[in-house]
Amino acid sequence: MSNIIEHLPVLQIVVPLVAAPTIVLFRNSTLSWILAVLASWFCLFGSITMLNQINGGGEIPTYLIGGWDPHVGIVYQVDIANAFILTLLSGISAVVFVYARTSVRDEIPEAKHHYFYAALLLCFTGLMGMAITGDAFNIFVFLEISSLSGYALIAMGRNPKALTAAYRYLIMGTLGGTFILLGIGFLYMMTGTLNLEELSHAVPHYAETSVVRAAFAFITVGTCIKLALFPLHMWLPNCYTYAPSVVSAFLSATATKVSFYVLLRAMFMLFGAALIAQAKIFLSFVIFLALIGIFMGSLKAIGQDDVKRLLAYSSIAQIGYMVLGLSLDNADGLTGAIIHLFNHALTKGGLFLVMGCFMYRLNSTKIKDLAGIGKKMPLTMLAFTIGGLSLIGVPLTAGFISKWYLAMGALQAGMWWLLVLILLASLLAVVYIFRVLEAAYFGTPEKEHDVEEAPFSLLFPTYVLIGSTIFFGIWTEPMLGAARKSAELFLSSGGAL
Amino acid sequence: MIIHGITIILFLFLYVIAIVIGRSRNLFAAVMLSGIFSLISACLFVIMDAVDVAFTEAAVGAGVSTVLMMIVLNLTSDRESPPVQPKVFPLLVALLTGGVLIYATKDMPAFGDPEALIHQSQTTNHYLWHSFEESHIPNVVTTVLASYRGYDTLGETTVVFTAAVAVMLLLGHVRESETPPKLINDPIALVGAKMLIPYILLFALYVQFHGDFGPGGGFQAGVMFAAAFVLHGMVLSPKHTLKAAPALIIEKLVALGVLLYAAVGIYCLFKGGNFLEYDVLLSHGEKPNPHGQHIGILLVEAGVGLTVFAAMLTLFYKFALRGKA
Amino acid sequence: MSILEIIGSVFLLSGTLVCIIGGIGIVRFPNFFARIHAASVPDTLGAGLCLLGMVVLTCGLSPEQGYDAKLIALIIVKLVSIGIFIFVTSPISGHALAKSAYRDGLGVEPEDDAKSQTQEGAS
Amino acid sequence: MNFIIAASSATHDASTIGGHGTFHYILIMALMMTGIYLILSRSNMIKSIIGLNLFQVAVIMFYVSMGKVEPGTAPILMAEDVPHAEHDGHHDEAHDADSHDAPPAAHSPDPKKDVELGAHTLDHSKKVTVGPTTSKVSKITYSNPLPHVLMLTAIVVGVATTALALSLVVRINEHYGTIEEDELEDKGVLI
Repeated sequence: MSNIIEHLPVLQIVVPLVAAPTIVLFRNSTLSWILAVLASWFCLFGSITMLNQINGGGEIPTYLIGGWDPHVGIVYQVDIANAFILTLLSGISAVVFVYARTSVRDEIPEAKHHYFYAALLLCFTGLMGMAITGDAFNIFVFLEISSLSGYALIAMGRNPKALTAAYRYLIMGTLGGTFILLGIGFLYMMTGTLNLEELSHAVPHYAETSVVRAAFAFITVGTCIKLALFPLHMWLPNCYTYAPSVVSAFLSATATKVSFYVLLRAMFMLFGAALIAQAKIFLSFVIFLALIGIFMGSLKAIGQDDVKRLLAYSSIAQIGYMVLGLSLDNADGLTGAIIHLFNHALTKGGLFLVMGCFMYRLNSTKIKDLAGIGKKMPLTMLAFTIGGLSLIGVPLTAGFISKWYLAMGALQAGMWWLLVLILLASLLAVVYIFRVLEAAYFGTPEKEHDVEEAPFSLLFPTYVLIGSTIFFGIWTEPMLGAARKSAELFLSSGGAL
Repeated sequence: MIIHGITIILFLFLYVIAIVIGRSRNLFAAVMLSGIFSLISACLFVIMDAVDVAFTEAAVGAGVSTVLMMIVLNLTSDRESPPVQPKVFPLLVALLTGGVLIYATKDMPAFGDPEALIHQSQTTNHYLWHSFEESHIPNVVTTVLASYRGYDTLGETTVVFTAAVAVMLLLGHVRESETPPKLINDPIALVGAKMLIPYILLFALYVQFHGDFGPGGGFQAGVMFAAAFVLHGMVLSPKHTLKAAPALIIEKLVALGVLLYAAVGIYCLFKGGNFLEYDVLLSHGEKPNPHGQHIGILLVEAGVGLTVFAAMLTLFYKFALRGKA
Repeated sequence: MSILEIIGSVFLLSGTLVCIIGGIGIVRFPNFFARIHAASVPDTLGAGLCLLGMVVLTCGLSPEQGYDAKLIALIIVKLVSIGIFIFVTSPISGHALAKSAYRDGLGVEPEDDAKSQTQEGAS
Repeated sequence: MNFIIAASSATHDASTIGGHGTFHYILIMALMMTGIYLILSRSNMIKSIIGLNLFQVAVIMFYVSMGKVEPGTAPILMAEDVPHAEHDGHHDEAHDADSHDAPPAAHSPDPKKDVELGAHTLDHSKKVTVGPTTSKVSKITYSNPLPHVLMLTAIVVGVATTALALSLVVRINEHYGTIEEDELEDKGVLI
C-alpha cells in the first residue's frame, strides 16, 4: 500500500490512461462504464490524499519519471496548485461518469458506447496530465490528447450542427495548440531546458529579450483560445449547446478550468512579475477584455431561447470573472479567481447535468418547451434554481464566496469602479436565470407535459454537484485555504509587483 | 553562418508550392502539392541533420496525410468554389503573427551557432555524452525518445490511439455504399504490388529494429507496415484487405499497443523502480543498466509500432469503406 | 578531382539533364497521354542515372574520411535497392495513371484536354 | 509574395541578412504566415486543413533549425565516439569512464552530482570555444537531439489532427452536402 502512495502522482494519469484501451479491448458497454467510474474514483481518492498531505504542511517529493534527474527526464513536482486542480478535475469526473450511465444510453447509439467512454477517459487523462506535469512540452502532448478526444466527443451530439461546431473548435483549438508549441519552442531556445522549475528560474534572466516576450505573447494567446476568453470565444457556445449533455457537463466544468490553470502557471511561474511589471498596459488591457467578456456574455445569455446556449454564454461571462481576478494581480484577487474556478466548475457542471435530465425526459432544452415543467419535474427544477442562485452569487452559495473575494481584490487594487461593474454583471445574471425560472414555474405549456420526474440515477449525481455548491458555500475552509495557498504560491514564485 | 544554396532553392520551392496551393481551385492538385510540400520539408530536415524527423515526415506527413485526403476528396468533391471576396481579416492576423515572429528574431541566437544556449545546456550535454554509457545505443534520438523522455512518447502513442478512437466514433458505422466501389482489375498494378508488398513489410521490420543504430523506430515502421496493407487495399479493394486483416482485430491491436507500452512502465513499478525506469529490468543492481534499457526501449518501440500500424490501417479502413454520399 | 568523381558527376549531370527534358516535355506536349510519357519515362532514366552517379561517387570515398570498406558496401547496396525500387514502381504508376485516365473516357485529341480544362475553370 | 518581401526587408537591410544569422528563421516564419493565412482565408474545409498542415510543418522546421549546429552531423554517435563497440561484450567501467569523461572541463558540470534545482549552472555570457556538442576526445560535433525528439511527437499529433478533421469533413458533407464554410454559414449552421 505504501508504494502506491509513493507512486501516486504518476498513477493519477496511468490508471485512466490504461483504462481507456482496456475498454476498447472488451467492447462491452456496461464494463466500459464500470471501468470509467473506477478510474475516476481512484483518481479522486489519490488527489484528495495528495491535497491533504500538502495542506497538512507536507511536501510531495519530486517524482522522477524513468528515474532520470529533472534536467534529463520528465518530472512531476506536485504543489498545492496542482493538487487543487487535480481534486477538482477528478471530483467533477467522478460525479459526471456516474451520471453518464443513463444519459449515454439515451443519447449515443449502442454500438459506440465503449468508444464514447474511451474518449471520455482519454479527455480526462489529458486534462489530468496537463494539470500535474512539471515539463513544458508534456503540457502540449496532454493538451493534444484532451483536445482531440474533446472534438470527437462534441461531434457525437445528436443534432448535426454538433459536427460543424466540433470542426470550428478543432481549427481554433489546433491553432491555439500550435501557438503554445511555438511559445514553448521560444522558451527552450532561450533557456535550454524544458523543466518548469528550471524555466521559472531561468526565464527572468532573459525577460528583456524579444524571444521571451514573443513566447509570452504566443503562450498567452494560445491558452486564451483554449480558455475562450472574450475575442477568441466564438467556438464555445455552439460546442456546449450541441454536444451530448454528459460532454457539455464534463467539458464546461473542466476543460476551460485547466486552460485557466495553465495560464496562471505560465503568467506567474514562467514569466513572473519581471515581465508583467513592464507590461502594465497589458494588465489593464486584460481587465478591459475580461469586462467586455463578462458583459457581452451576460447580455447574449439573456437573449437566448435554448437554455444550454444560455448557460454556454454565461460560461464566457464567468471566465471573464476569473481573468479579471487574475489581472488584479494581488492576493485577494487571485484567491478570488482560483476559488471562482472551483465554484464555477461545480455550479456549471451541476446546471448542465440538470439540462441532461431535461434532455432525457423532453429531448429538448428550449425555454418554450420547459414552460410549466416546474410542476411535472419539481426536483430537477429545484436543482436548477439552486444552481442558478449560485451562478448569480447569492450569499450562502459558493458563487458568493468567489464574488466576495473578487470584490475584495478589486478594492485592494484600488479599482472601486470595478466593484460596481461586478455587482452590475451579477444583476444581468439574475435576469437570465429568472427568465428560465419564470417560464418553468409560471409558464403555461401549449400541450400538457406527460413526463414524470427524472430517474434517480440522473438526479442523484446532479444533487451531489448542486448540493456541493451549498456545502462549499457554507463550509468554505478546506477549498478556500487551498485556493489562498495557491494564490500566495503563484504570487511569491513570480515575486509580487 | 552562410546559408547553403540548396536551402535557399528548397525554400523557394516551398514558397511556390504554398502559393500555388492557395491559388489553385483544383483540390486534387492542392492535395498532391501538400504531399510534395511535406517531402521537400523532409529534404530540408535531412540538410539540418534531423534524419529521424525527415524519415517520419516523409512517411507520416507525405504518405498518410495525402492518402487520407485523396480518399476524402473522392468522397466529397474535388472542386473548390470560387472565393466570394478577398478577406482582409486573415491577412491582418497573418501579418500580425508574422510581425511578432520577426520581432522575436531580434535577439535569437544565429542559425547553427555552436555557442547557442541550447547546445550548452546540461540536458544536451547529458544526452550526447552519457546516453551511450547508459543505454549502449548509438542513435541518441532513439534513447531520448524511448528512455529519457519515454513518458512523452507514451503520451504520443495515446494521441495516435485517441485519433483512432475518434475516427471510429465518427465514421464507425460503415454505411454500405449505394454504388459498390468499382473493382479496378488492373493486372499490371496487381503484379507490381504483389512484388513490392513483401519487401515493404521486410523493410518496415528492418526500420523497427534498426532504430537503435540509424534513423528509424516505432513510428516510421508502423506507418510502413500500414502502407503495405494500404497498397494492397488500393490495388485490389479494401474488402480484400479486410479478409487479410479484419477490422475487429486491428481495433484490438490499437489498444494492445498502448497497453504494451503502459505495461512496461507498470512492470517497472512492480520491480521497485519509478514508472518507465528500465534500469530495474533484468537488473542485478548496477545503476547504469544498458541491458535493461535495451529491453525496455525494444518493447516500448514495439508497442509504438503496433499502435501506429493498427491506427493508420483503421483510418484507411474507415475512410475507404465509407460509401459515397 | 579524382577520375571517379569526374565520372560520377558526369552521370549525375546527365541524369538531371534527362529529368529537365522530361519536365519540359510535360509542359509542351499536346494531350494527356503524351504528357504521361514525358512524366514517367525520363524520370525513371534520370533517377537511374543519378543513382549510378552516386554509386560511382561513393566508390571514390576514401577510408580516412571515416568510411571503411564495409560502410561503402552498405551504401552501395542501399543505392542499388533504391534503383530497383524505382525501376519497378515508376513505370507501373505511369501505367496505372494512363489506364485510369483512359477508363474515365479521356480521349487522345487536344480538345479532350480543353474539355477537362473547362471543368478546371479559371484556375 | 508581398508580405514575404515586406517581412524580410522590414527588419533587416540586405547587408545583415546573412550576417545576423537569423535569415533562415525569417524564411521559416514567412511559411508560418502563409499557413495561417491559408487556414483563415479559404472557405473550403480541405484547403483549411492543408493550411493547418503547412503551419504545423513550418513550426516543426523552426524547432529543427533551432537544433542545428553548423559543423555538426546527425546525432547518431559515430564509430570513435562509441567506446569499443566491437569490445567482447563486457566493458571495464574504469577504462570506459576516463576515456569518455564529461566534455572539456571548462564547462562540464559533473552530471553524476545531484544537480540542486535552484542554482542555474549555465550563464549566457561565458563563451566556450569547444561547446559540449564537440567532446574534446572526438573531432565530431553533433546537432542537438532534443528538438528532433519533440518534433517526432509534433508530426504524429499533426497527422492525428488531420485525420480527425477529415472525418468531420466527411460527416459534414454527408449531412449538408457541401464542404464550403461559406455555404454552411449561409445555411446558418456554422457561426
